[in-house]
Amino acid sequence: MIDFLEKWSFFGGSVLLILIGLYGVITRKNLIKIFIGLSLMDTGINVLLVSLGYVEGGIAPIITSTINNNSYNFVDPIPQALVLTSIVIGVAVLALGLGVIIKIYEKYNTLDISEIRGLRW
Amino acid sequence: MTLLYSLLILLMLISGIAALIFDKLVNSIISAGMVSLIAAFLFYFLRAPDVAMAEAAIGTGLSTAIFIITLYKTEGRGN
Amino acid sequence: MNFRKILALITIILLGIFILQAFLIIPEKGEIALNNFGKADIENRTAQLYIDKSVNSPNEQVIYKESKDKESGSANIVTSIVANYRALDTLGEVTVLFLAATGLSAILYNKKHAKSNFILKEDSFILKNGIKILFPLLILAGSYIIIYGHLSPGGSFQGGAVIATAFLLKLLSSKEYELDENILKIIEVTAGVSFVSIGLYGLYAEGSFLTNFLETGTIANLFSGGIVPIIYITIGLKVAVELTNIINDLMKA
Amino acid sequence: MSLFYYTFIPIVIAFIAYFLNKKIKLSLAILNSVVFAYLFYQISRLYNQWNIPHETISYYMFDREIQLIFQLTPLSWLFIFMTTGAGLLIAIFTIKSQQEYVLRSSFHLNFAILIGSILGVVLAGDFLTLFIFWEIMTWSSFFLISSGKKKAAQKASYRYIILSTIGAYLMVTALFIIYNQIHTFGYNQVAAHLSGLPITESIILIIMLAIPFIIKAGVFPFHVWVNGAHSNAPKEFSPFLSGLMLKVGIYGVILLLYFVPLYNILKESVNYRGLPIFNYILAIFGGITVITGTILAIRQEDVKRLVAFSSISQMGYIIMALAISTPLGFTGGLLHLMNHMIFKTTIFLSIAAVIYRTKTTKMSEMGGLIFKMPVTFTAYLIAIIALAGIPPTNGFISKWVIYQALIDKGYIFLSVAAFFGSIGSFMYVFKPLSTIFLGQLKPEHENIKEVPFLMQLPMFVLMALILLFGILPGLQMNLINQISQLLNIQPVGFTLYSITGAFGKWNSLVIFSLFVGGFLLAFIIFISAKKSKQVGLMDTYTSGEYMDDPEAYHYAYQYFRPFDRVFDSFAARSLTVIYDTFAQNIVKLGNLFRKSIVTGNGQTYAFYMVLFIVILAFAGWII
Amino acid sequence: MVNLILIIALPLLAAFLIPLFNYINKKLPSIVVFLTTAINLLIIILNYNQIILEPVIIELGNWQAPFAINIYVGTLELISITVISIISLIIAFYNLNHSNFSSESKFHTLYSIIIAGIYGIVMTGDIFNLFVFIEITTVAAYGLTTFNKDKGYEAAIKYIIIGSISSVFLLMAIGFTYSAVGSLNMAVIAAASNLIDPGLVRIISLLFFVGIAFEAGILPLSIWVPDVHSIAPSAVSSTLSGLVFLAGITALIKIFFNLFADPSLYVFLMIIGAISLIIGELIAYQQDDIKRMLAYSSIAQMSLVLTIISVGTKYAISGGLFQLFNHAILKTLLFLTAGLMIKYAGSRNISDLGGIAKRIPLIAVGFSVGSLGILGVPFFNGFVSKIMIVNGSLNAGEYILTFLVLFATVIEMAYYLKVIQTIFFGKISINPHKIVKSYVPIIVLITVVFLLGIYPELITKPLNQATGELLSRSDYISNVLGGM
Repeated sequence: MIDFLEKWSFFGGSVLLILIGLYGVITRKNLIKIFIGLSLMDTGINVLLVSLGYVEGGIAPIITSTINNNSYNFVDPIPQALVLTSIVIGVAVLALGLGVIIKIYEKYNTLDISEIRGLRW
Repeated sequence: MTLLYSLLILLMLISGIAALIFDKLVNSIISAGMVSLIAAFLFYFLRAPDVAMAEAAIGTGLSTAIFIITLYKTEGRGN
Repeated sequence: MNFRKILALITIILLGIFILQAFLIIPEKGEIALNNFGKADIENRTAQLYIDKSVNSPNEQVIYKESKDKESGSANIVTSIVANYRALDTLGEVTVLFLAATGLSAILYNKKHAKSNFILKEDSFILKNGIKILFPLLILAGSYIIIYGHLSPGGSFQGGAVIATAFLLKLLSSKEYELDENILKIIEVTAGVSFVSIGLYGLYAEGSFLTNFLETGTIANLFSGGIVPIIYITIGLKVAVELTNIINDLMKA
Repeated sequence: MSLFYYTFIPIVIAFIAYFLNKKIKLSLAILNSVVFAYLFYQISRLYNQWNIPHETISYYMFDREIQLIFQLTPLSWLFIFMTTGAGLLIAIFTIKSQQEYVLRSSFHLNFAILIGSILGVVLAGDFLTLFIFWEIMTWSSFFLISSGKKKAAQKASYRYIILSTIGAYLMVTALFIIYNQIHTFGYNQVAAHLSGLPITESIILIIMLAIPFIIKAGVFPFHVWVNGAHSNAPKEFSPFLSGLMLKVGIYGVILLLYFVPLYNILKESVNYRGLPIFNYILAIFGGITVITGTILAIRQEDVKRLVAFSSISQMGYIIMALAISTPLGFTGGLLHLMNHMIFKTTIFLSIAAVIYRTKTTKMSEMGGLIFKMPVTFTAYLIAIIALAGIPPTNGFISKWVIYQALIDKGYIFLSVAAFFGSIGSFMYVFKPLSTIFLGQLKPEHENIKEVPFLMQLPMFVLMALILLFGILPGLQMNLINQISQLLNIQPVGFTLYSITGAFGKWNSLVIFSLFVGGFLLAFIIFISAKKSKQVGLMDTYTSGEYMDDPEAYHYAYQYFRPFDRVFDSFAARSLTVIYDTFAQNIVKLGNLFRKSIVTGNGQTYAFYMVLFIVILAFAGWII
Repeated sequence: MVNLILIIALPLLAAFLIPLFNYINKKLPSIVVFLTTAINLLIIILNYNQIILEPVIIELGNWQAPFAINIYVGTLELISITVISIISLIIAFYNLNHSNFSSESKFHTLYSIIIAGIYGIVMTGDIFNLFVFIEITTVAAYGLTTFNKDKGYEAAIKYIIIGSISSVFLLMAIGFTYSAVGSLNMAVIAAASNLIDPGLVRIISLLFFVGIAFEAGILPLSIWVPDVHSIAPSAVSSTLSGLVFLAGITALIKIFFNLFADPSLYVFLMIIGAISLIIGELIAYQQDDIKRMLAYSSIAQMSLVLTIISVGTKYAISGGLFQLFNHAILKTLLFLTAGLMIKYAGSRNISDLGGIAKRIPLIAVGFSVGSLGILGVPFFNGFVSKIMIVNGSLNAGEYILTFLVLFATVIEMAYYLKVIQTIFFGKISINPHKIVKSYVPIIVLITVVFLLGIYPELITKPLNQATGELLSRSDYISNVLGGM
């Protein structure tokens, strides 16, 4: 049980979070909820990436007075760098999308995506 | 320790689902912020302090704030 | 729970099966697959070279406060990756942030120069003064996080976000408060341009874009890491300004 | 002058002029006439110089240079001669006739491109060159047709271009299937390769190669575009369309039947009554074309449509004659090809002249123009005499040879079709004659004058040609026998004014003198007879009823109604319907997709993404 | 030899500086962007002769090739960036006097950055960097879409939703790849790709396909395309349709020919492309909005390119690539002229453009040149590529594919000719809503079209070389990894 959890909690959990977000995106009608779903997906993929670089009993990749040389087994720093990038990109896209949502609300006076269907066919 | 992680992740998933099924948008925004706060803890446990700080500052702080502002600008304008 | 929700659920579950089976693949001998949780073999990854700071130079031990002139000699390895080894990604990321801010201000353009009509319920005395005290502390904390980004956890994004949060609180606290957009613009331009021009100077001096052309100094000293802290400061300013812009625009929308 | 200059000179000059004529006011029609006259002169000097070497332009296409070959043979000489001649005449005709015309400059640009591309098609020495210029020809003619004034012109040109393109794509597919095996497009190599292939493959390839030509020639299953295009094209272009564009299709058929000797390829294949099955089917189609064209022509109320259908039936004659591939048939086919070009151009030109004055194409809105436009009338008269195949015109001779060829081989159906066609042609050509020129003059046409001289000139020339070739067919036979030698067909005996058929010898001189005598006699009688009383066309007695549709009472309206009634069921079952339903079903399919897929809801689109991944994942991508 | 990273760095620098320029003069930003694109073209021309000889690897920050980000410029990338620079120069020129938006300087900022992003997508040799550049391009495109204040937001929201989802999948693919191979460099992954478990390779490649193909105009992933392309300003539509699609297809080619060259996947790509081709053409026939029709036609063309390239033989690939570049040129021409006609007539419907050719002949001629080029009329550039496509697919024995392609072309012809007949021969029903004139870009583009149509060797010779490089991965790997 424990080792199953140990093996699967991070991978399975992050993938499930992505799926939950995706489900929200394709079922919720409210635009803000759709964007909440998108941010959930972003969080999930970030957790997944970082956990892919984790090492048993590893330590944070920072050389300090206690961890004073590079011979310790650090966790993989590259996914962390990637995740930093993806977090910022995520918030940027989120801000842009929310700005668009505000304008859409001004124009259509609703946030129900199924009613915003000017462009079809 | 593993149990703690698992519980945290479970909590994260639950609040994620809650964020989608709440009726009042404020609650769902708050619980979305909850999700990313727990994610920040998870990052910390994954020995990624930089990411943890970033997630806490950006994901939890700013994203939630932006959401709240947007909500206020749109449907929350009344109340 | 109507039909399309059930359909969506089924599809999502199938998708989950599809993704999760990637972790279930047991590599036969000689083949490689995803690493199990906690079993990432750093030795065979590029990361090891970054940890040892031995991409170009021979592999020798890196010791706290002793070893000098290592390549990209910042104690925080993530920082050295973000600001030095993979600096182009960071440039692109800052660009995305810049894009978002620009696009947002273009989207909300017609409402520009309007006052922030984002009013809290009660413009309370406690909140106002609390933030008056909190504001400089937050700015200080953010600056610290940015400046010590190459030594300690945290860095430009986190610090920039903290500074932006400070301005957010300020904006929340009182509706008289106005951000001077010209100053924001000037900081924005200087930060971005200096980032790119540091890279271009590297191209001019060392013949390659974003080269670490400074002395990297001793590991874990404040003045170490060559261009890493400089780049980090520029990025921090940029991130702070962009996030503040975003919040400002959204509030004035 | 090098051979490919013939194709590029008109195109280049036309382009330059087109872009300059905004600045300097020059009439493109005059320019075109000058250019065509020059080309005509040059080409006439090329006669008998069959040993001009091939010329090649290299065109870097895949990973290698591909040589575009130009060559001159008697056959291609005949076609470029006809093309530039007709182009010259029509350009002269156009100088005056296009005063009121809107897109004048683009008309001349396209016309010059068309002439150049036709020269390219017939001068081409390999299939790729032929295909390239074929495409250019199709496109320029498409723009010419759709520049017609009526709205229907666009629909017609639409049908035309779609059909031609389908044909062209079949052709290019076949070409590249062959090319990937032998890496060349040359006629002879392709022919050799085809004769080497197993019989079914070669037949399929040959059919794919032949269909574009058959479409252009307007033969039976693909004749649907012809009438619309002819009747709605600008009145100056219809003569060229009928006189030459159809003939270019025939050129392709000749190319396949004789130059790439299908006969040899298919000789050991399934034969039917001594003919390879391909030729036989082609001939049958020709026969059907004759009958269809005739029947449909008789029913028409619009003069241009009528003549268009008559062109279809005449094309049927030529195809029949060529398909049976006997020396006599070949000769008759080529003769009729030239003659039909001459008299059909005349007919369309005279009709264009009438339209130029009366501004209508409905026969029942004209009448009695004989004394107003005598030259036009004469031209039309002589032309229809030729079309109906009455001596002493050239039309008779070619038809005579064709009859001989058909009867000689004893093809009952084809002969019947041929005779039916000529009987029918009597009927349908008499209808416009009597309704446009004879009868009483319409009141609104009181002050109509004859067309200006520049428009009469081409008609005069063509009339002269009709009679000349009617009396001295030897002039044509000379060239035709050279072509026969080139394609090693045993030539037909002839003198200057006589042709040796299967059942005897035709001496046109005697007949001509007889006819002149008879004509004089009839004329004297006509003069001496007393005139009949003339009543207005429209003062019909309806016993006080209100006449809501006076046209219905015009005697030209449904002229051959009894005859039509016989064939009503036939005419109703038109191929056009089939083609159109096919197109409409495709459109319906697209509409279904549009309505069902593009819902305009962003969420659905997101769901498509997930569904796409899942389907791919479990459709075997990851297995 | 000028370092090619400049063509990415300079537009970014210009973009960062534009707020400053905007203070000095309102017209300055457009001029600056125009100059930047011109300098980029100059840089590429300076490098051309050397890169055509051997591929160039630019190591950023002087870090050894496979260990940090590097930029790989082979022949395919060279041709792509050349075409991109020419077209972006033309569009920048067009922007000089056709970009009067409420916030003009921001438009030029976004435009300059999207050009940099497109260059990055084409040239980068690192998968995460590819992700970053794709994000740059898409976010810039989100912003540019909203410059139409009428319906832009609605189009943008769909674009943003789909883009974010696919970016998540792309990140997942990158993470899996890194976790398996331990490096982000394309060459290393390519070298290790036959060691990876085949099942995992399939999963990763599918995720990559989903993450990139939404930018490459393949249905159903690119179903946002008609909305965005028809709504955005016409300069933007031509950029998105001409250049972003070009970059996306180039990235797909890199993934499926360099990284995971698994021939058994090509049949899937072929089927996807064929279905998307037919559906795109059929829907495009239905449209009355001219820009929407063009957008669907772009989808169809991209699917055609994908289908033909996934045939995987030498002739087919070079034909498909040629069609790709032709499409970039022609669609730019088409969208620019269509936008001008819409401005003039004040209506987006084809039926309202009747007889517009008599009023603005050059623009109408430009539009018809573009359409005839796409339909493959001889001596237009589309002709040679269409012939090459037919030859390639027949050479590989794909008779059904040939039939589908030609059938699609017939449908395409049907709807393009509808427009041409309307604008040339339709009856005049237009009162000038807004006088437009733009001569230089249209004339230049027409010239390019005929130049490539009459001298195809200008591009087909390098294309054959590029095809050769694509089909030999080992050279690519050894070029980047050097001695390793």
